[in-house]
Amino acid sequence: MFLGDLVAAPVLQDGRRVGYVADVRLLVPPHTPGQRVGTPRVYGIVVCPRRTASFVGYERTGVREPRLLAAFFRWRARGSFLVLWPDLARVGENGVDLRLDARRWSADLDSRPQL
Amino acid sequence: MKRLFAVALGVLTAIGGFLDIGDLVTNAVVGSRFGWSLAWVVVVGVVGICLFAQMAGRVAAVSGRATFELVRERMGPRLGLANLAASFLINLLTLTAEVGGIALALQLASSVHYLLWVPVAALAVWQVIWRVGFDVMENVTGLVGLLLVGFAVAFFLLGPDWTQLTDQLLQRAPHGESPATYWFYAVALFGAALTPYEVFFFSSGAVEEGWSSEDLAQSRLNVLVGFPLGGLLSLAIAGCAALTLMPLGVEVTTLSQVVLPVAEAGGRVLLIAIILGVVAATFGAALETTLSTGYTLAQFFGWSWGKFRAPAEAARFHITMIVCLLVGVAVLATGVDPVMVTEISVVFSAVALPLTYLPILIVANDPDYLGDQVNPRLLNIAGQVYFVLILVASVAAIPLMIVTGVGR
Amino acid sequence: MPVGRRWLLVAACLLLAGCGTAEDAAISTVQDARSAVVVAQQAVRLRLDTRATTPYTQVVLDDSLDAVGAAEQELRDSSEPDRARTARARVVLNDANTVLDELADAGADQMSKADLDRLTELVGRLDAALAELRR
Amino acid sequence: MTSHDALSHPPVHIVGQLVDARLSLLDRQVVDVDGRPVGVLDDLELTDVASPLEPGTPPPEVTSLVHGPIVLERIFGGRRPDAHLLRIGWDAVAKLGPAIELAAPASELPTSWVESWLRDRVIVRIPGGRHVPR
Repeated sequence: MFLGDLVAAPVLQDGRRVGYVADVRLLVPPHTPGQRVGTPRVYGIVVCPRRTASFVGYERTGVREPRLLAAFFRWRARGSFLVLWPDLARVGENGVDLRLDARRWSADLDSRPQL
Repeated sequence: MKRLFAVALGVLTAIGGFLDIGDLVTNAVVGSRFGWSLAWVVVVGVVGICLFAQMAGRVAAVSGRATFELVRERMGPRLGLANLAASFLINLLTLTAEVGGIALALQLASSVHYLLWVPVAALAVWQVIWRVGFDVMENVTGLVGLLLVGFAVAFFLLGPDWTQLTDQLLQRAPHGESPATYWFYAVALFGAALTPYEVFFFSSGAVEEGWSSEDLAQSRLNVLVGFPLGGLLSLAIAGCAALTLMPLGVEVTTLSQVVLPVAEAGGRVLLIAIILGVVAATFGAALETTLSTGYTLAQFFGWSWGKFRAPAEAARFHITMIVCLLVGVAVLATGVDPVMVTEISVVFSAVALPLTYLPILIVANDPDYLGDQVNPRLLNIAGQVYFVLILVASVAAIPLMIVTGVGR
Repeated sequence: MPVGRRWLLVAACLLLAGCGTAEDAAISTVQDARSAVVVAQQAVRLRLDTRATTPYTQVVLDDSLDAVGAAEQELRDSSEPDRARTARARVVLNDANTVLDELADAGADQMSKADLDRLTELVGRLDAALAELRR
Repeated sequence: MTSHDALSHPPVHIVGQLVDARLSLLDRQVVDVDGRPVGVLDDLELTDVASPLEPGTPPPEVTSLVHGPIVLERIFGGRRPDAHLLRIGWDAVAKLGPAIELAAPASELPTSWVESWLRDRVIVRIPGGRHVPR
């Protein structure tokens, strides 16, 4: 499976479309011997109600500068939320289905990613 | 060689950006028709390019990422490809005009028809890209290009009437010129000052020279010396045209008319110096735009690039530039007027500018790239003001070009 | 802005472009020719003062000749209804063409005071034609 | 504050670091141990998962970086011609940052046939092709 297939795929819950996959959040664990960076695994998906190219990133990181542009991009991606992997019912070619009781979390990357 | 001329990259970028064949003629046309009433646009443009190049240079120095890598990374493949197509076409147009510009300048020195010089010029540009080190290239072209300071000398020798010039500065469109033409040339001058290839070249040059966060002071110096110098010289060109060609009622269309005031002011010696300077400036611009075609494609598709590597280490980068030079020569062989090509390319670069400026403004605030070297508040305010200016110019460029028939 | 009105705006722009050039063809072609001849005159004057190099002056003469040729071509292509005006413009343009042709062939290094006077006199004739056409 | 801040953060203790793929990985330059560009990260290959997902299925893991002349497919849609894909195992990754740094030199990594064809057939044949510009 390719991560690219998930990006911008429609997200459905109870047969109704609730948005699109704005991004796929990965968890990079501490690396094991024989590698320098841990093998990332899918932590969850960031769902945005609109099909915007919202990866400019303002809506999820602490960056708020330059002020007006950041406000615009945050407004454009308003209503985005994070759904954790266990809450996903199906990941297929034509989209992602959420479980009926899927919990919606804040999409903010609270800690600055130490990239 | 590198330390000899620490601001060589800034000077060369500015000369290629402000004093290429298109700017020489556009500034003279503006001077001969509007005098200095459009000088404020050059000042606004200089501040804009200083801001833009300073951010792009800082990102390249601290994170090692040149501009077009960021365009794709921040805008995504779709918008990135649209920007690539626009920027590549503009680079190719400008490259064609610059090779023609070199030939026109050599024609002034030799009166051998310029079409005979075109293949020679293209071959010389390729050889410098293929063999000559980046430092040597920027130092030599930058130094010889400085001969264009002769325009400032000519301007003062012509004895400018400062009261008349300041009147022009304050007066909007002079009599006999329609506002649409006035604003067309305002957008053209703004686009000429903020051409995207300047930033592609400057940021990639920072990577070529191996700048790191210790070189930020040098990057700022390059920007604050190079671009204002370029702006001042374009004002001098407009001034010379205003003092000599405007009273004669001459409408400038050729390079030979642009340098007439220099002969008037300083005679043969200054004329020869200026012609040599024009050869160097158009040669610098040709190098800058040819390299930009290579930089943009390589950085978008992730090919190996850079003059600090042997050509064999960056095959697709070099093949792109060779093909572009050949296309340029072929287009020039059809007898198209190089000056008209630049007037068109300057307008289109104004249209494509927001697509390159926005990612740089965003990434210049991203701690992942710059750590603590992100934009200070003041720079962000200026950055956003210029983003609005750039958007307005981008939207207005094409309608103005149509309405005025490219500034007739 | 509903799509309809947007297309209307674009069409308006293109329509305006049609009559972008305010003056008619006769005046604009004679004006272009005048610019070219004035520059040639200045270059020859500077050449006689040894303040312009020979190759440079030659290029100016060639460029001016090309410009006048282009102006003549533009006049022929223009749909100028008024026969008398076109004829008036064509005469003076042809005049400019012959003078510049002779000087360019003679070569910048052969320029004399007489050639400069011919050019100055030619500029006068072009100015007269322009004044007439503008009346 | 905007509505989505009304949501709280998941009460999960994270061992490691959270990274948004599209924001911080995709379309970034991939460079070898000497900093030489190898390509742009066009995609990440993940382990397959059943569909539908039984509760408790472990999340897919990234198996390799994918790059190659497929950016056009990503833009205009359509299947990827598998033959053109260049895959680099995740274990080759040395550091995630403004660029994705690999631990191996480019010579040991899959390279585009176009680059090597042009180098051997054209560039090397032109005098000075191997000479580093001074």
